[in-house]
Amino acid sequence: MSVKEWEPKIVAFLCHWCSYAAADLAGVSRFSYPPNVRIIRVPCSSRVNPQFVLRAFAEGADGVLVAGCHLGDCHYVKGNYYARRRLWVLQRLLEFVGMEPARFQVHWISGAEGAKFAETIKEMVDKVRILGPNRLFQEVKDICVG
Amino acid sequence: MKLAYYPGCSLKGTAREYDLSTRLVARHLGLELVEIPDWNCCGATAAHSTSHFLAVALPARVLALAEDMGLDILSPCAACYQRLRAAQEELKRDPELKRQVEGALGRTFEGRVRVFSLLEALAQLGEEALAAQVVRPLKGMQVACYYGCLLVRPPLTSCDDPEQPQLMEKILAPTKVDTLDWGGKNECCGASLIFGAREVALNLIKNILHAAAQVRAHALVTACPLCHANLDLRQKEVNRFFGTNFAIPVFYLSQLLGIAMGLNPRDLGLGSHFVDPQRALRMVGS
Amino acid sequence: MPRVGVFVCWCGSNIGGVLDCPALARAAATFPGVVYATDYQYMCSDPGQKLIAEAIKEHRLDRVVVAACSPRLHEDTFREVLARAGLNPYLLEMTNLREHCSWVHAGEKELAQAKALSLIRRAVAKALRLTPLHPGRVKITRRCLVIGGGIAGIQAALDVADAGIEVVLVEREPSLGGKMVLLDKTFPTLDCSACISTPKMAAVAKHPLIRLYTYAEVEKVEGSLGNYRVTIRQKARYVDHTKCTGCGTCWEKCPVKVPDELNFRLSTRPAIYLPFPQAVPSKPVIDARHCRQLTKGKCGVCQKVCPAGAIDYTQQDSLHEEEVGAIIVATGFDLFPWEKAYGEYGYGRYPDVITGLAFERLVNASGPTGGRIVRPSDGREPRTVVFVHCVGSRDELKGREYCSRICCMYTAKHAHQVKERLPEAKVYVFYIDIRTFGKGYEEFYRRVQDEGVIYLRGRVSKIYQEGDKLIVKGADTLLGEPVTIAADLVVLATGVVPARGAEELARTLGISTDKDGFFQEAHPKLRPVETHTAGIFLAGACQGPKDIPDTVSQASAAAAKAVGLLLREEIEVSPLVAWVNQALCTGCLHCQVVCPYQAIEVVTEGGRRRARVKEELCQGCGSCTVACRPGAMELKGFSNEQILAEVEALCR
Amino acid sequence: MRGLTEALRELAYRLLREGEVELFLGYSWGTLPLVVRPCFATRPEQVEAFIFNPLCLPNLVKYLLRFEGRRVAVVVKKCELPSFRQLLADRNLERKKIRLVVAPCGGLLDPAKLQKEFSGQPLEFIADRGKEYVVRVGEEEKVLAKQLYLYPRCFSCPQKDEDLEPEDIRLEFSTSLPSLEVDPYAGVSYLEERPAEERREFWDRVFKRCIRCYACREVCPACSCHECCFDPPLPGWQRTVDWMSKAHWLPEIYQYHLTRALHVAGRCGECGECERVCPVKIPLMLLVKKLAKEIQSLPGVEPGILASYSPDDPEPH
Amino acid sequence: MDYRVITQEKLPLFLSALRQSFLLAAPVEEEGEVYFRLLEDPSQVYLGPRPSRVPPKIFFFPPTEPLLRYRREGEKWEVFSAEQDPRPLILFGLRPCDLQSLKALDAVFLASPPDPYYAARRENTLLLGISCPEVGPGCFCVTYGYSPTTSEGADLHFTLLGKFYLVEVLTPRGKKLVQDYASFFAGETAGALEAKQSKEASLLAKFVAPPQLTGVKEKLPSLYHDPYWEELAWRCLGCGICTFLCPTCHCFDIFDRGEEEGERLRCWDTCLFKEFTLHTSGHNPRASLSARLRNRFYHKLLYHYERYGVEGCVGCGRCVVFCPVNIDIREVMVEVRRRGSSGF
Repeated sequence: MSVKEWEPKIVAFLCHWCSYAAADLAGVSRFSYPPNVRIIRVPCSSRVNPQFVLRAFAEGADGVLVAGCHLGDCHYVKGNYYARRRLWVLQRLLEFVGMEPARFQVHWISGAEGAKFAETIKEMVDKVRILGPNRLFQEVKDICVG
Repeated sequence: MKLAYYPGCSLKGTAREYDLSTRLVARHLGLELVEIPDWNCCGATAAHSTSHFLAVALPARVLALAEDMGLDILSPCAACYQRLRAAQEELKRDPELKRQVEGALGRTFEGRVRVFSLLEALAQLGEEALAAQVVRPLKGMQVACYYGCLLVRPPLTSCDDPEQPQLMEKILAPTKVDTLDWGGKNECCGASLIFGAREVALNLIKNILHAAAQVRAHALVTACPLCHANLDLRQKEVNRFFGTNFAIPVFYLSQLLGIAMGLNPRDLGLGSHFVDPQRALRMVGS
Repeated sequence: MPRVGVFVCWCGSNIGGVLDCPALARAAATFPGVVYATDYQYMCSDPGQKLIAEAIKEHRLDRVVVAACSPRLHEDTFREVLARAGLNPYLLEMTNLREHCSWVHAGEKELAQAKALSLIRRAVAKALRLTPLHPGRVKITRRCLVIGGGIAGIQAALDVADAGIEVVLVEREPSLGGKMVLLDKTFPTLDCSACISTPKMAAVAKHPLIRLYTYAEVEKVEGSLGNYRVTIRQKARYVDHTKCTGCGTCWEKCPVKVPDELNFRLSTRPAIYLPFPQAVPSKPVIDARHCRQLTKGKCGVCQKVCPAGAIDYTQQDSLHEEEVGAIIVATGFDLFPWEKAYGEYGYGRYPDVITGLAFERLVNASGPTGGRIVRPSDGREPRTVVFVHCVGSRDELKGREYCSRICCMYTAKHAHQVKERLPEAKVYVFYIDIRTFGKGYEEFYRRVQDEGVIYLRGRVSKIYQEGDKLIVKGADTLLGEPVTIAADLVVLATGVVPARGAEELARTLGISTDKDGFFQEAHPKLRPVETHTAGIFLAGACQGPKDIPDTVSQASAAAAKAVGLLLREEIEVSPLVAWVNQALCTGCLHCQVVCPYQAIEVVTEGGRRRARVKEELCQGCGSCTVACRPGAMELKGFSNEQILAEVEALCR
Repeated sequence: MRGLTEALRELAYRLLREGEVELFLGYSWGTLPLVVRPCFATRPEQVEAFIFNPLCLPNLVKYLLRFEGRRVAVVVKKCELPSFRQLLADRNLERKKIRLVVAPCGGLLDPAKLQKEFSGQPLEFIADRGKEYVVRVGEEEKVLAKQLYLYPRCFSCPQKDEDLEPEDIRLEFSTSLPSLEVDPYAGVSYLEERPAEERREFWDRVFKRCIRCYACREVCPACSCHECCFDPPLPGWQRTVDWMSKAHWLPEIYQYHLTRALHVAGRCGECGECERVCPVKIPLMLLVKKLAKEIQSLPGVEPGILASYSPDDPEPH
Repeated sequence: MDYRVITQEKLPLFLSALRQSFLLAAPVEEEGEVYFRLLEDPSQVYLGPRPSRVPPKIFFFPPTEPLLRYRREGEKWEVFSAEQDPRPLILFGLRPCDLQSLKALDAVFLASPPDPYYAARRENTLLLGISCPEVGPGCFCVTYGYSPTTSEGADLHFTLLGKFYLVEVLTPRGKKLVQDYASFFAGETAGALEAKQSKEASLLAKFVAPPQLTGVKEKLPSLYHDPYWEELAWRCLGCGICTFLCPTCHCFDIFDRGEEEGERLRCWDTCLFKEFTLHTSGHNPRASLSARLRNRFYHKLLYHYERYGVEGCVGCGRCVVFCPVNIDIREVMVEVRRRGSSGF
């Protein structure tokens, strides 16, 4: 695939109660944003296993977004607090192995924040577009493994 | 017990009797005091109100000197005590400040030395040790223990409960004096306001004397040179200003303890009071 | 291989105007597992639904993907379609072409088309891995436990019982009534507290559907939503209440006099006693700590004088088991222990510095002074009374950070009562802010000010005794001046804290407490009377400081919730819950740590510890699935396999 | 050392003979120079193989899982106690069946450093003399300063053996670990300060070597799952989605090592066995230490970062 | 057989010249350890005593081999064959044991019908062997009847003798190479063969009690139910080091990646992993680690020979040296000879 054809591929895990609703609201309000994002609905941001994020990168995602309710507003009381810690640690790890921070983002977006959702996607797509394809997890297959 | 003795400037000047009586009482109680060689200003008042850095660096040097001696510090003066403790706390909380202070001192130190007020040092000896030395119980004498502010505030550097301090009462219990429950314990003595806002200070002093008189105190006991100066030296001035006639002698804690221990009143510096303590002492046959 | 049907909706021009729906359907038809794909103008319309149902039958579909609008909108609609067509409703997967695609990418049709296809691919990938799910059903024991016999517990018990449901009410003290019955008047209406609460107490006692345990505590709670087994410890009363007539001979003759805690030691009571005259039950208990017979073995007066022979010194605590389907917790509050924190107010050494609740007893006609406001120290009427607000409340240094909500109003009431009884008395109130949020509250406060009560905005820094006066030093921050008042009586508006033992009860029940020790509601706004544990509800001040109207409202709300639950024969619980793959579980129980609903229990088989999900309690958040390192914990409807398949489908 | 070995054998003999334990788990010489290996004795006559010396590198605690439910005595060094406690908690092992034998360790001798220094010459370990090791190089006995040949793990020796049960045994031997001021996160900080591109190249290079032999996982006491999520529960052709494919390509290797780092984060006892066993020398402890360093700033991580939180946690970006 | 010599100085120049027309891989040092790498700079070639950690089988039997790619178009599946790098490869620095190991692999992959992927890679690769400068602690090649200087299997074989290498030209392909790059070589080999022989003798003298093969194959069957395997497995971690680092191990697993579009991959597998023989039914004939470990030794020492008539172990010693818990196949052989009985 040549660089020209390349479009950033962003996988977004959105919690059912807030951020998925925000994406719905963005739609209802016709706030347009780039079509590079693909949404996976989860009940709560705490359902997002860091391994899903790693898997998405390994399968070819150029960016991953996790969004949940604002802290304190979690439908399941404290799920997003768990998510916050888990994903913060994952971010530290990914940066340590050389991934650009913009590729993996975590945001708290309430069901009333359709505009914020659209804005978040816009910014993320712009940033990832500048970074180019995710090389960290997509190294060419080398004959000299081992 | 052996402690590094930090007299500070007051005890070398206006509060000489506090120094004398503290050393004397300590000797009789088997508390060995070694004066810190080459000690310097504690950083109170002038430094404290003009340079935060100096207000920490000065006491830090004293702490470092004591650390070299390998001894904990006894600081009878309440102002010195407060500066030393405050510096300790600040250095503990702020490593950057500690670095700067160490730079200024040209040396490092750990800051593990503990700082005791006279109250803590005496209380640590325990009631029994004190009682063993009491030969002239002061039964019948009613005293109001006055703590002022620096020994008990702020809570972080306090040597006792800031609202209801009890250490002096505990220390004096073996002397059989009657320690009164009164409301002036930790009121403000006016401190150095006496120089800038005389009337305000005199009013504050009056309030304390009034509260002591209300509970029929024969005497006040204090452990702070500044409080002592205001309450004793300014008592006549208060009387003139407000038309009152207070005559409440003000003892240093070490003096009253010394008397009960049968020590020579002259050696305890009792001759230098402005309000004659003799009447109070005669009342209990001392 | 499952047989998937894909149904692409145009939503009129909402989707159809941007995306080429027939092309999407054609492309989807080639996806693995897809045996049928079509498009239609309005999938949610009757003909649309019919189309799906018929396709299910005609093409023997066993998985359905509807590519339309948000599942938040129509998931239920299409699940019903599946059910009508004889398919398990959970074999539906929706994908959101409208909100997440056509409406937001109208300007980039080509890319939008590609995205839509990718979204359908995701849905198909997930659909292939859907399994039929069946909502769980739990039979309900139609009885309710109410813990606490204060006004909240009384109200809740009566409401539930009046709905025809049996209630077990457990009160720790010898009598019902709680704190309210100690009060004299209630603000702002000034009606007599006892007059309005004692009839309710009596109503509880004679209600045929309420089983009352007083002087008893909840010791153990097992089971879960709909079926709790509760063990209640009935403390020994040493009086056989089945024989006792409540004649009163015993307590008149008892030779012991102990300070009466209920009256804040302002008076005394005998060792065999009725807490107060209107107590329910109106039968006495023996205070074992003070009874001479029980402590020293000699006296026995009460036994001798009892005409009914009801005194039994050998009585022991007994345990009772009750089965209930729901639990209402109404354990109320205690006063902040100011004597331990406030040295500046004398640590409780001054007899004339009292709490607001002690003042209630002083001013109460049935209290120790018959309602005369006097100084506890010498019995004289005070001429100057100072009230101090926020003692232990709004004080993060010495007390609690929160506002206790009731103190402003009860102090205003007290100030009014002083003015009413002792019109000559000077009354000062030190306050930080006045909070009069209730109906008629601000008016009442105004009225009290008009009566001559002086409100000073500032805190009191010190109270000490001087002669027979209490010197109150404070500040008037509005004038910027220090204030000193020589008072005869000082009343501290002491804050509210959870009742003693609340933490322990929380553990017994498996509910959580907030940082201040109050029971935690399930949601601060939307589920204020529920807990995170299904079937356990909260009423009154145990959840947070509350005045009487709020307490009673919440009690009725909790009762309504409980009744709503208990009137059902059985309840359906969502099948989208966690489950444990027993082969993979290591028994580390990290899932239990993260579960906000206490839905994980431990099972031990063959010496190996494993986790198990109580499906009726699980709410399906999935936090446990991530805490589980071996991947033993799964969430139905959002399984690891399903989500990984979605990830793969989207990344292709 | 000799005395210690004897004491160890006597202890093992007594415990096995008196039936106090069914199995004694310790060390014996291996078949290669300077190599010590785990050794298992079930009968008193087998104890003669046991030794203890500064070459006893392996952490034996994970073997306890193989003998769950049986009465086992296991030789441990102080540095392995954290991993033991974690294993105990994770797998709910019956503590009373486990008899810890805490060996007095004055620092392990790193055979790699020795071999590098004296490459090609026959080497034999002679004794631990407090501040020095005595080693025979060729025909000659050499006294070596400990701090130069210390095993990496020993630079952060906890030197504590708290929380032992009364039945546990502390063996006595006079030795000492030189006091060393070492920043445990020096390697992490170094890498952190490199540009992202350089970090990526570094990890690409070392991960490319990974052969997915899973030795790091198999040896790790914090990897105590019955079934690892990377071990597919079904034969290959039946599977459609996995946590990770079996391909030995970089994305999978990143995924594997990062997941493992997350799984042991906050639970790792830092025994360093993963790094020791790795046949292609991947610096795995760097990942573990990186997370340990980050986790230090988090309030309260019991029982692990996946199952804990604090309202004061830092915000992700 | 033909012989040449090349001086130590000229060897890097020769390798540089080869790089113009071939992909060239050789052992290099990476973070202090030795691995085969595509060579950027011929001066980096590692010629020291240590063998490569990972055996050169990766060039013929890579850890992941894409077999084919597929795509579904409607009802039709399109299949594309996987591409291999068409450039010819030269492997320089193969040890005698590495060369021997190819015999074992050839027997598996080239037996009729041959595996096209392996065959193509073999065909496309020239093997340049080198005699070992030292005998390592885990080495036991002599057990299998060859020595650290045996050149069998190479196209060219290099043996360092003082300041020059004796080059044995063993195959026509080797011969062509020597002819194409004749300027690097000299024909004068006087005394070199004798020097090589004496070098071989001195190296052989360094083996201390290598294990004996006699009786191992015969006695193994009698030990199948011996508790020895159980006790040996107590120590075994169950990792894949010994198999993945073994130059003759060749087990693999095949699976498809992607549903409508994707690739079919062949990946290394190891008999020590528990899902290795997991059946669809859930049954696992080698459920216990001891059964798996026993299988590994039976395979190395018996089954491979029984099946192909070629030894399944070449005595390279990688499994001995890199086993984290010192499970030593030499010790196993000794133990088998001690415990077992032949014929029953």
